[in-house]
Amino acid sequence: MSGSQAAYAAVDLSVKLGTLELAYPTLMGSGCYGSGEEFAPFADPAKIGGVVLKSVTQRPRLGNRAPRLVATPSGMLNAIGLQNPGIDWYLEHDLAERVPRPWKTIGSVAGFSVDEYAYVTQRLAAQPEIDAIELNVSCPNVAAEGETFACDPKLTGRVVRLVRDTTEKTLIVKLSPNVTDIAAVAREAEDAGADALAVINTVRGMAIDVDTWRPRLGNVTGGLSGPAIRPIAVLAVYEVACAVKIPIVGQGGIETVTDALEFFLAGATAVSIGTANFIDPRIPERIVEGLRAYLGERGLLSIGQIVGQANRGFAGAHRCEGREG
Amino acid sequence: MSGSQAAYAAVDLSVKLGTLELAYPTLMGSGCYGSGEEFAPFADPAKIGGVVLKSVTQRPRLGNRAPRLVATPSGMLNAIGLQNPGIDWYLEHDLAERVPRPWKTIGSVAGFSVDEYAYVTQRLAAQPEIDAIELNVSCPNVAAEGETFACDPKLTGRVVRLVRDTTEKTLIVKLSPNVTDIAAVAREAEDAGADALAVINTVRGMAIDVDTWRPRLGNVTGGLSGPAIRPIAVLAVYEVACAVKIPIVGQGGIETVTDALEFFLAGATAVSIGTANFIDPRIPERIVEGLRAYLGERGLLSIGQIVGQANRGFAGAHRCEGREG
Amino acid sequence: MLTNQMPTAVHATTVLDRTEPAPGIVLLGFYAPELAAVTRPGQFLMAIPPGGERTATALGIYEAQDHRVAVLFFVCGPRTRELAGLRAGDGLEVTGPLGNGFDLSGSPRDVAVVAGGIGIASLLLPVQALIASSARVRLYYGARSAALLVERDRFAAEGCEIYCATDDGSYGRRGFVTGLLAGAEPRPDLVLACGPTPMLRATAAACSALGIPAQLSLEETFACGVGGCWGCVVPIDRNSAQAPRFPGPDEGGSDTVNARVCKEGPVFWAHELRW
Amino acid sequence: MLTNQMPTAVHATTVLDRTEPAPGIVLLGFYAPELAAVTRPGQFLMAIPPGGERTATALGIYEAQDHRVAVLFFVCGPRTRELAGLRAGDGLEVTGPLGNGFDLSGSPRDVAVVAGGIGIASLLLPVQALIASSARVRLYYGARSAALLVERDRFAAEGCEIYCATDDGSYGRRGFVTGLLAGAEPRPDLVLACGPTPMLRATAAACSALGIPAQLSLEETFACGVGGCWGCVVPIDRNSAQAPRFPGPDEGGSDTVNARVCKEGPVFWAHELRW
Ligand SMILES: Cc1cc2nc3c(=O)[nH]c(=O)nc-3n(C[C@H](O)[C@H](O)[C@H](O)COP(=O)(O)OP(=O)(O)OC[C@H]3O[C@@H](n4cnc5c(N)ncnc54)[C@H](O)[C@@H]3O)c2cc1C
Ligand SMILES: Cc1cc2nc3c(=O)[nH]c(=O)nc-3n(C[C@H](O)[C@H](O)[C@H](O)COP(=O)(O)OP(=O)(O)OC[C@H]3O[C@@H](n4cnc5c(N)ncnc54)[C@H](O)[C@@H]3O)c2cc1C
Ligand SMILES: Cc1cc2nc3c(=O)[nH]c(=O)nc-3n(C[C@H](O)[C@H](O)[C@H](O)COP(=O)(O)O)c2cc1C
Ligand SMILES: Cc1cc2nc3c(=O)[nH]c(=O)nc-3n(C[C@H](O)[C@H](O)[C@H](O)COP(=O)(O)O)c2cc1C
Ligand code: FES
Ligand code: FES
Repeated sequence: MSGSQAAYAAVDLSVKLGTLELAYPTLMGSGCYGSGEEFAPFADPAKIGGVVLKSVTQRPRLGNRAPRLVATPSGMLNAIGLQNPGIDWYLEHDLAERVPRPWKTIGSVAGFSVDEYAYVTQRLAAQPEIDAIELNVSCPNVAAEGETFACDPKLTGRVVRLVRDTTEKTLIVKLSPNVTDIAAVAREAEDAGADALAVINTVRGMAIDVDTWRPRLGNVTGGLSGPAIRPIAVLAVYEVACAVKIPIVGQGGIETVTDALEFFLAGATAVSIGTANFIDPRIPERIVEGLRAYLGERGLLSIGQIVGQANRGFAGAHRCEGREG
Repeated sequence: MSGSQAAYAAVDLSVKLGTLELAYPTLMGSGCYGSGEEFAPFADPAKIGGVVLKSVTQRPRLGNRAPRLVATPSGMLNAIGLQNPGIDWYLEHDLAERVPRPWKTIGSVAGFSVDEYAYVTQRLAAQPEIDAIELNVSCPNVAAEGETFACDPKLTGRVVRLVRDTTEKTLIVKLSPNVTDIAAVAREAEDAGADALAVINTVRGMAIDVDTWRPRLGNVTGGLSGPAIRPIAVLAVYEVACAVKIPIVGQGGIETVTDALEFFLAGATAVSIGTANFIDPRIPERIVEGLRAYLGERGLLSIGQIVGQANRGFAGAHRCEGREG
Repeated sequence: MLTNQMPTAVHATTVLDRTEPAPGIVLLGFYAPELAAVTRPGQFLMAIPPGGERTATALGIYEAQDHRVAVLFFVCGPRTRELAGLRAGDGLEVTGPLGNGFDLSGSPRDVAVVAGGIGIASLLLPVQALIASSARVRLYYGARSAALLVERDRFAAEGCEIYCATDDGSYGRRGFVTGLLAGAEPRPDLVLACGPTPMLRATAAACSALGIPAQLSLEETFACGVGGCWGCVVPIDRNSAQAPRFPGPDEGGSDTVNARVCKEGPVFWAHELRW
Repeated sequence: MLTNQMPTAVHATTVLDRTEPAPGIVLLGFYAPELAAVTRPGQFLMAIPPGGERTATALGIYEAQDHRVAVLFFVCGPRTRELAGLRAGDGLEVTGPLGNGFDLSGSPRDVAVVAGGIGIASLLLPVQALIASSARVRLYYGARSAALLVERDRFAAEGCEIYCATDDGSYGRRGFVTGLLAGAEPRPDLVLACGPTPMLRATAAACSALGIPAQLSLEETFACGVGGCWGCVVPIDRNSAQAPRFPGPDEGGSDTVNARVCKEGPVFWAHELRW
């Protein structure tokens, strides 16, 4: 017992995304972990790889009207609408007043124009407490352009190229599943200089109140998250892993270590936990312990050894993209 | 009580799709109700609007290797791969040997080329026992072209135009959710002569066995159905309803009358029940009774009165497509 | 309004007792001395039943004394059904106390407490606190029908006057509870209310007309319950002490900001709401 | 192999009894006289527990006598957990009987019945039928450990000889049950088997080597359970009597077709499988 526990402790869970080094391959999804502080009383901050902060824009945003949340089968719809105080206030207060934590801090940038993305990234990435930047080009809950970026490979390439010039820090580009061909968008982002890809943001959806005949979200449509979308997300990671060489942060419906393992096997180097934090903020540390045990039991030394294993050995009967020949 | 029951009985649940008249606005989804006979012992055939038969192709197809099914949170993945005996055998046996039933029978046509769709449609639509045709241009479980049709507005237009010339019967075109802009595909199908649109087919997904490190489906990827995809399907119907004038058959995760009502309010003229039949084939008749009660309680006379109600009244704050302006 | 001070924590508790004061309403007591010690009137908790598909449900803290905390809830969906299935001895995790709670700091002498349906669940603790500070407390209590007017004896035993209304007239006055409030003589100097949103709106309107300050405990759909997702907002006056420390949007100089019901609330001053 | 004749139907039944022969294994009896009357050995049913999110689970029919039908199952996931929560008096809907069942028509005289784990659940009815027709029946029964070798007394009471194997050696021979079968003297003239797929494959290989015909009851993930979705297939010889009445694919003249485990099966002749 203690022998195997010692073996487990030796398992290497650290991963690298560009130059960003994470002690654990687990990020907390943007918008699902606040600034980290909200959840700190309920979780062990030392067991968290990194926190992706709530997306920030150039100007303050009131966000969408209520209701912003609807429960759906094995998931939820949200339409927060990027409520945030704008980059000025954000740097002065939210960021400056943070309690230092052992996790890595990834700033998330949203915007409505290529220039806004570049401006906010530059300001945010200049802060020493920001270890990396995630570009949220895939928020389904804001007007036109927000999501349009990630829905158009060319536009994605354009914004990534411009933003790339503003910082040396690791740049993670977050992709939308609401496209015909996510691999094409992934390739453009890679070509434009992304260091890693976050796959996937929420899936667009809607719910209607059959008593009032009105959409249940103030914003009419929203983004679906949680276990319901996991099969969609696993496939997206699998397809993107076949298309690019840069690392992937897999996400969408991860609640248990088994869920997380599906993403690693599909080709993710790290995973991100979003909606599950709302159920119980100790889920991320349970996943870390579960990964350690899974690898330890199999005599594996590092998480990297399982990344992308489900893609291997299909050269014959199946092409990597998983359609029958 | 008996007074209100009489009122309920007077509620008109009949709908029309092109020239196809349905006594109830409920179809049984293709591939989820066999030839109808498998479920006949467990359901009241007189309470079913119509049955969409399993998709048929020109030649026999062995289908995908097992396993073909995986349970997922509030849903399932399938990768049947259009196993079917081919149109010759199908007409001679499956269709010829059917027990006559009160429901309307809709043939479903799949194919790998524009010509195959036209050929199979022509043969199938010529049968007197076939009341309408559904074009499955959106099966995610077969090689390349099957789904590519519904993923490309132009290709969809081309196949619908050619097929349209082969029959006068109602032509329903079944759309895929695996696209950036489903409304664009819907418009092409309408322009090309479709009488109605089925929205949506399954969402592409994947699951991985963390013990064997292999995809859980023999075909690697599959189609996600069931309640998990309902929010995605409701939004697709809502967006398509804003884009076209022809009627929509809404589907994706309908299990209860409340679920069905979401689709009518989003703009569907009829609904289709798929995966729910696997739980209990009496669900469709319960939905019909539920619709009758819902309309009766509100003093409504016909199902048509609620179709698309969630789209109304948003001219101000929201555009029909549901994004904030 | 008060703001929540720690120590909020996840508590692993054990169910002590479970009763059904009315069909479909469950009163669940559990062993949680640390939670009981720090709970203030009007705060809530998130309850996570053991095993299965895990979900967290927001519930007002009904009772909190010595080693025992209790919740009172209406069984209306999958999560409350799972909680309703618990029995004495079962495990139950709760995160709390959460939210701000009622502001009883102004030493109110004559308080009207307005409960709509299961909203009663958040009102026992403030009633106890008020009576302990020798205030007069009148409870105006409305529900769909007599059977759903649960725990009246309990409130009476605390020493408050009770006036009831039912939608169907099966007990007390027929109609809405706000009708009773409007006729309250003498006028209370503070109103506390919890219940369905339409009732709270009517309470706010009545209090505004009568010129009585009112604190409303709001309900919204929650995801995190701890202020991390910004999903549970209500628009309030940006000058409110409860307004999140955010600049407003610079477009159009709106005087409104979105506050989180779970973090800045669930209790708000009626006159500061912009809903 | 037999094909299922009606009357298959949905039966609204009531739970009569519930026991746990081993931790995590449940034996559930319910009142279903019409189902009991038409069930043949090797058939299964789909069980739909009341309320909640409804799901159907395939279970072998363990017992079927007079007014009572029983299932024996392993609690391994959400659906079996829900079924395990039922108590005497609860409602339970079952659709059945489904599938073909074992072919006992050749009047076999000496039959080896091979059970792997919970596969035992489909084997009591054929054992009873065989013993009623005066055949000699030897049961080869394997499980992970002794505690999981449930219902041995029951089978012994029916009059069959029992030989056990456990993975951990805690009872009977250590190792796989197919090891016992290979040494069976005299050789049986028929083998019936039900259990996990690797065990069935090993059984098929052993029987093929020994030249004994074998019928295997397969397990696949089901959706409909009634032949409507083509989700549960296994490749078999296209000349099998169980091959669906489909032409094979015309590409390459394959001798294989996909048969539905729920409709053409779950029982197949080992030598006709092309898995
Ligand atoms: C701060 C706060 C405190 C709360 N305190 C309590 C409390 O003390 N006691 C309590 O019972 N509830 C309380 N609630 C409400 C409770 O959290 C929800 O009712 C619960 O989450 C429902 O979960 P569910 O999964 O069982 O039902 P859901 O699946 O969420 O809802 C099922 C159905 O019931 C309807 N519904 C929801 N709530 C009600 C209701 N109260 N009455 C009638 N229909 C309803 C929904 O619209 C839906 O159609 C509180 C909520 C908040 C935000
Ligand atoms: C024709 C047929 C007859 C069957 N008869 C019986 C029967 O009589 N008794 C019975 O117990 N089961 C029987 N099964 C299997 C039973 O249908 C499944 O085990 C059941 O559907 C599991 O449902 P679940 O939701 O509880 O678990 P799931 O969520 O489907 O599975 C939970 C986990 O347990 C694993 N698992 C599944 N089955 C087993 C198992 N047997 N042992 C260990 N791990 C497992 C799965 O891989 C998964 O990881 C039969 C299946 C078929 C097709
Ligand atoms: C309430 C909520 C708010 C979110 N806000 C953001 C956001 O501001 N920026 C972003 O990039 N993603 C946002 N997301 C998406 C998540 O980070 C995550 O990518 C997605 O929810 C899928 O993962 P999950 O199923 O684990 O939640 C949000 C998700 C939720 C549920
Ligand atoms: C097992 C299975 C097989 C299916 N086969 C077909 C098919 O052959 N042709 C087709 O057009 N759709 C097919 N579908 C899609 C359904 O008809 C339906 O559009 C989809 O499942 C969404 O609805 P649901 O969630 O109610 O099942 C299949 C779905 C399932 C689950
Ligand atoms: S529920 Fe997350 S901020 Fe209130
Ligand atoms: S489970 Fe549907 S055909 Fe067997």
